[in-house]
Amino acid sequence: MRYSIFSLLSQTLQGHKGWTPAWRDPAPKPEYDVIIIGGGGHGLATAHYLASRHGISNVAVLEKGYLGSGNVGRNTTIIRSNYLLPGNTPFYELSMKLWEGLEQDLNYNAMVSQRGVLNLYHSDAQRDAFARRGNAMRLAGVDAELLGTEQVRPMLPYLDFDNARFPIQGGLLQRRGGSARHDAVAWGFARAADSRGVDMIQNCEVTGITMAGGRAIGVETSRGPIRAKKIAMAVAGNSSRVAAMAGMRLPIETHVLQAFVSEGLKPLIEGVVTFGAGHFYISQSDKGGLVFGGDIDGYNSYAQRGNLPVIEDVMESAMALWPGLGRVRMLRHWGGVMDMSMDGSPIIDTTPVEGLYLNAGWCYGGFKATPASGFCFAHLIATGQPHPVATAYRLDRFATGRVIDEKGAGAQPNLH
Amino acid sequence: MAETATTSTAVSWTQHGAWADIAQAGQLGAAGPAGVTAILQGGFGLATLIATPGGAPALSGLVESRTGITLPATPTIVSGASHDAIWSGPEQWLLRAATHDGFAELLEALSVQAAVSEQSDARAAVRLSGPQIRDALAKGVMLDLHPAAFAVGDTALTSIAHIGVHLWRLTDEPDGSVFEIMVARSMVGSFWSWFAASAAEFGCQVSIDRSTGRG
Amino acid sequence: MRITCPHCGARDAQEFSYLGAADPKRPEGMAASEAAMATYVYQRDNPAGVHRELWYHGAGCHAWLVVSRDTRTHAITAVEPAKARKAGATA
Amino acid sequence: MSAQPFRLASGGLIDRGHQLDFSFDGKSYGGYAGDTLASALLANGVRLVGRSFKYHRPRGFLSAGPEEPNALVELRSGARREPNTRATVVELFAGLDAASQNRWPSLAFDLLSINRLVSPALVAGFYYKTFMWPASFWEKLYEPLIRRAAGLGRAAGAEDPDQYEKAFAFCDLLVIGGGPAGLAAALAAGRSGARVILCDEDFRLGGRLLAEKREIGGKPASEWLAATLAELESLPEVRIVPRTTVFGLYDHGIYGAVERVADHLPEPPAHQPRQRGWRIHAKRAILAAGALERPIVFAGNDRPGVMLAGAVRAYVNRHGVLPGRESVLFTAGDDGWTTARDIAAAGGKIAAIVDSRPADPARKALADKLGARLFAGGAVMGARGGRQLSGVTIRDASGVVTELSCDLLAVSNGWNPTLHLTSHQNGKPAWDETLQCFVPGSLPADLAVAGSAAGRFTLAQALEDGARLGRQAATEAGLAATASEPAPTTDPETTGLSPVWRVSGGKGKAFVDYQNDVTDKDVELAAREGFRPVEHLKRYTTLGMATDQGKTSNLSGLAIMAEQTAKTIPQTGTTTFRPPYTPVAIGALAGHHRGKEFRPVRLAPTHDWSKEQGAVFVESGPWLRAQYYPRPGEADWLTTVNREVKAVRASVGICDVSTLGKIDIQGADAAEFLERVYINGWKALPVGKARYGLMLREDGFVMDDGTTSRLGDSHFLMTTTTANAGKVMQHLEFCHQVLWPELDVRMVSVSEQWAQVAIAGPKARETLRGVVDPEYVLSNEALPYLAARSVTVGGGIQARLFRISFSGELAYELAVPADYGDAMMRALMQAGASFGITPYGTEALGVMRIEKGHVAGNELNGQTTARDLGLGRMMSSKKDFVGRLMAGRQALVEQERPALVGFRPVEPGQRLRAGAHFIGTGQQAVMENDEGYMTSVAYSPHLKHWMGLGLIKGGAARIGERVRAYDPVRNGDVVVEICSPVFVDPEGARLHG
Repeated sequence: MRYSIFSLLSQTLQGHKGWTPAWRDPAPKPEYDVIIIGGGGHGLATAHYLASRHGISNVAVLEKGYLGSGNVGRNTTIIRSNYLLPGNTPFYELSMKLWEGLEQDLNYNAMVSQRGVLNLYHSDAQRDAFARRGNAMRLAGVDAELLGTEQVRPMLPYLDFDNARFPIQGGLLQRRGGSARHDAVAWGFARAADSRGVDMIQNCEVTGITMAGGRAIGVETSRGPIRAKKIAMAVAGNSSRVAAMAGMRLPIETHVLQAFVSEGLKPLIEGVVTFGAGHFYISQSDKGGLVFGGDIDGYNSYAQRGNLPVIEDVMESAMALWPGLGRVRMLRHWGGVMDMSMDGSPIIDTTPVEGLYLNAGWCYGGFKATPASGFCFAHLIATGQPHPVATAYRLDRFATGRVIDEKGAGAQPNLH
Repeated sequence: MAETATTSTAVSWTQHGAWADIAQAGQLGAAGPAGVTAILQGGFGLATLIATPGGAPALSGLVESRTGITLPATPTIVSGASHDAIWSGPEQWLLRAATHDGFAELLEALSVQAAVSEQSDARAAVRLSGPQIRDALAKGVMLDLHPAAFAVGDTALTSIAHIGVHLWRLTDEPDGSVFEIMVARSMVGSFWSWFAASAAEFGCQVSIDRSTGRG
Repeated sequence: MRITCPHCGARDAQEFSYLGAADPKRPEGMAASEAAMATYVYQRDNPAGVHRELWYHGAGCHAWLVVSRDTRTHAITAVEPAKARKAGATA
Repeated sequence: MSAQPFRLASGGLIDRGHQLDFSFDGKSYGGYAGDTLASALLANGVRLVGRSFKYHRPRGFLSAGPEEPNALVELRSGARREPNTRATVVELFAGLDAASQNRWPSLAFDLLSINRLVSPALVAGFYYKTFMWPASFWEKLYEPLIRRAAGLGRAAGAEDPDQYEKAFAFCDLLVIGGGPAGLAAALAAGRSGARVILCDEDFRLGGRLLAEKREIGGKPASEWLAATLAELESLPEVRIVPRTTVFGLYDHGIYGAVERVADHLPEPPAHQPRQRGWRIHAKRAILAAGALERPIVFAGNDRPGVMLAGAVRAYVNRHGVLPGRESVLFTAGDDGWTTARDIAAAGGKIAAIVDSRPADPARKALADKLGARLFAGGAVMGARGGRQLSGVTIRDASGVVTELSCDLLAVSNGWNPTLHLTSHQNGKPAWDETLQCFVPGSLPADLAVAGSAAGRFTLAQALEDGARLGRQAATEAGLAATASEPAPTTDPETTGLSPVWRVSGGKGKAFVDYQNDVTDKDVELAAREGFRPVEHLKRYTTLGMATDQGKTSNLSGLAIMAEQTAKTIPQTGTTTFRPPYTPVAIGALAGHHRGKEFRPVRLAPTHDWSKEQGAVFVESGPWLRAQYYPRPGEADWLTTVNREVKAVRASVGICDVSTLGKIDIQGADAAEFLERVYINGWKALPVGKARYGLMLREDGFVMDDGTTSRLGDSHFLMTTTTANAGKVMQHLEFCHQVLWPELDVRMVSVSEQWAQVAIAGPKARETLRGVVDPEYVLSNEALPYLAARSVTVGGGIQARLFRISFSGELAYELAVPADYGDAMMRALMQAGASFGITPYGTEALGVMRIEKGHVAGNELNGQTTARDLGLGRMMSSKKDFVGRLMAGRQALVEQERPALVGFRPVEPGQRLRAGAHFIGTGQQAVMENDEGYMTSVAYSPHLKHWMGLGLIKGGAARIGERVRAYDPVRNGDVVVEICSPVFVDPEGARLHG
């Protein structure tokens, strides 16, 4: 059923008895045109765009848990396209444009909110590096403004401008950046894909990839074997495990990233702010919780939980940036497993195994990429060609040297 | 201008020790009987010794013949009348002399058996004691300093408040345990800021060891 | 986490920095191929299970260690100095 | 001061001789030492303390502990304001000042309570279904309204005036919870000599014993408690820490805890923190955190005056407060009856007891004795009242409905073990069908659970578990166990229970999650729409996401979902918990590290001297370095820097370079080692000479550069950039220990040992002559460019002298032991006084290195290759080195890669800026035409115009061409000419002078 203020009011009069399930709960069919492994944000978005843009709806999304149970439901909800390198910027800008029209496209309010993303800088060298990035964004048609302290101070009067170890000198602002309600993104894509006939199959874990003549022809699952013409992996932190089922090793390590939310507070901060002298970023959700995070814990982990050193590091950065947070209480923290690629940028590509497609390496930036990732992955699956904004996301770029290393950190995932 | 126009004797080459302008003698924090005592150290000679591959026993023998102390194979400190050998990594030690007298010659002699790198000015050292010293240290030391877990002579390389430190436990004094901490010279200001904040609630008596005429 | 440094004893993981998988071997010498080196530099097993990995005791004794750790539970089953391992392997 | 009308005449663990005055919403009240804010307000008859999140319904106190979902207040004021503070755990102090929150203009008349009128539409997830049209209205109109309405309390925002600190603790046994189980455990382990830490979140030890009238060993439990505490006090290795919440369990037996050192005081005393964040390393731990009582879902169950039965007992027995005049008990088990008994014992009136279980003669007799009407097999269908409870609607076993007046409804539905910490290591709680609650599932090997936290709810079980597990922990810690004593006897108790998850049929909203205003209807809607997995339920309805983390709501929500989907509770899902157990102040986990103490600062040995010279300092990684030395009358920094540069080029200047990394490298294979880590050759470097070296990462990009000197056959001194000193040391250790342990190479950082200064300019040699002892000849022949020597200064002080230059001038670097750094600067100033010697800082250093085309941090950004920087020819083809193969990859050797050149403005007056991108003349400013970017710029007082270094496609082949330096983020668009990166003295005449 279509969602609108009218349907809401009409249901209100009926005591909300007439709402129907947001998606069906089908049993897997024996065969599909496309199987998408992973019912997270990227997998669901891929399904939606396959069905809505390419007319391919004989598709199953296989999810080992519940829909949206991966990183799409455990991130800090930031959306932005403030990238430096030409391999990245147009892709993330496509994503931003898709965010901007998402609610109408999906008939679902994912609460996309463009309240701005401000990256603070604390030295002349950092200012120049941010200017380089801001200028690259402008060249790619993305909005970017370089602010000085005199502009940042009135926006964020509570920050430590006067007694900081690393004084704030200004910031790079993308006004179109912001946040979205993460679960709603997954649910919106799932509902839209379902409405076009895509089967969303929960509690269905892929345990093997069936090969014939060097080609992937199906999957073994906890709910039985399923055949498919094309098999697409969108399993984030589990990419290496699934790829191993087809005999592949990937340029990926799986790491844990923690995130934090405070108790609900009346509005304190409008957009997203990142601290440039440590690992810290913060925003405030529509419900009032401050949502914040920092660096990855820094070691391979599939455990979905982190440890105190990074928690304390995040809190130290919080206090260094904003000493008024001392009495604000952290309500909850959790960890997600990140598919950290060796250059910090993603992979959307075919693989050496025919019929098998890979979408991985999102590091801790996967949420903002969700729409474009699905859009470009669907394009690749449907046409066999990379989408023009995703041509740099090749799997062979590590061998050729065409790495996309935004930070210049080298082949060490925990430094990206 | 002639090379001899100015001579270095025109300026007195006064030493400016690691603790200069960082900490002063006196009581900090709470008034009353001090729970913590800090004595700022200076004037010692210090060098890193790294044995040649397989050469640790020979080096230890050489050190012993010159100073009377052997080099510890585990994270401990071996103290003699005028020298300490402080474990600082596998086959690596800090050799400390109470004074600079003869230290350069000693290092020269040891360099046949070891890579020797002088570090006399690279570290600030402070000797800590008092009934509440463990409570104060617990605010930054990520190690178990309980008497049973960290015995007299034990040493550790670790960090406090994001600052690398080298610490060890000396022989007990009548009023309790004694620790010594060495910290990189450039970070002694931040170290002291942490220490002063951590010891303040107990009251801390600070003095400067001028026995060697430096500090 | 706590890592028991074979030299220093049990320490908070905060004292160490992490590099990654310990098992890939650097292709040495002028005869090594670019492809082999690219595999060494970039490709990872990334197992969900026991992982042999390199940690550096930077705040301690400066030893590089090979730690066997389960990436699902973080349980550590072995820690050995990287130097000894290599010496053992070539002996 | 008003009387305390609900305070009992006697009893309770309060000090009636110690009255504490406090205020709530501006009105003054009195309480006693030993009160919580909640008990003191209840004593004063204050029951309305807050408004709910969505519907702004009046709310009071549900509980007496950390699970409180309703009674959240803003505590203190000004910069110390603490929003969302649970009044049930705030220890009363004199002058306490609290205010209600989420209401306007006042608590009693809250305008947003009109939300109630539209509340039928505000069901779970309503916002996902609407606010989509028109598209722009979401951010402009709807979202701002939602944001303003959302949130509960107001944070202060302003800087927190209090201090925090961290601490680390180690023990054989950590006991979490100071109730009977925890105390018994601590005692049993402590008697064996084990090192025990016992943390309790309360300010008074005893746990549930404080709230109950119980007997241990035939005597009042308070006597056992006093004796136990006294014995624990006497054990030197046992440490009791009250007001301390263990909030999280992390890997390898590490627990996070927060000690509220001064929250019970108006302000922290001098030298004391407000809170202390503990990292506790425990060999073993016993979780003895007790249990949390469960409410029942029925219409109006949120009215102020509806309370958990166990909380009522706590107020009566611990605080001497009977929070109602006329009580009704609604219970699903035996435990609730204790409340009726205690109310009656305190002189309170029990109007009715509603027991959901079938009639039972013993219960009937007890109800008669208490003077209460009994509704066996009945249920409370609804609670009435506005700002406070005025009555209840009861349905008896036969369906007959009775209306009763009352102002207190005590609800008892059994208890949930406080097993939160057992979930923190991904452990899943297990459903116990007999107990009808989740109990701890798989546990970490070093964690045990005792008493109610394990679902062993009786006092006897708590004492028995504690003693047994405490002894066991001591044994496992390697201590000789003490003789096992029988656990003390207790008075009898029964735990019969038949839980009621919800009562249907009442009028009005029935709340599952009080704080987030989630009702039973919301859960039903989630089921209808397919949000059935427990995580979907939580996320769709926000059940359990409020500040209480679902302590009182998760199980009810699961139960209703189970009922809707015809499944059992365990089939529906489990309740798992993430840290922290209760919310933790951010300050407590940051400790000392804020403001200037966020990270340590490193100061050069010449710092005090620079300060004396009036230097302005700049953060350079961890260092503070002298940036420039302004003189009176200089208009701006550029004037100063120009003066400094000119002074160096004209005469002589000095600049501290102590911050560069210095690594002593020794050993028979030291030269071989350098061959492998640097791209260029080292074996042929003579002793006494220095050489510029460049090292790559294994992926072929540049890692760092610096000058390395050969001090002896097998002795080198490497310098690194300031920024990369630590990284390079780690890399070298990696290369040695992991890649090539067979090499005899030994290295150690000596960065801290040496104070090093650059002496640059035509008068550098003459200046140096005044400092270096006369026996050392400094002539160009004796000490040519790139010489590296040991010398003495000041009459015998060991020093090292290097003839190296970053400025392109005749220049030296002189290093002395750090203690002499200060004296070295003074001696140089005196020696150069007649030349007008000028101290210069990092800015002037930067200008001169750009004038010479030397690369620095802006160019060594991890994205550049040696070729990009014009240093490709340094790469040896005769040896293997780190990064060699990867540097040869196709994309790293392409001609079109941007390469380093110089830039100057075509209009000499125009300013250049680093970060500008290059666009070909006449080309559109779009990404496809991006040719590179400016890495570094400076104003050259020598050339009298701005100059820049940058990377541009085609590099040196394009010298003479004009391009745009496009800088829209700073409104800059300057036409520049590509030129050689060496702006000054390209022949190097000055260098060799």
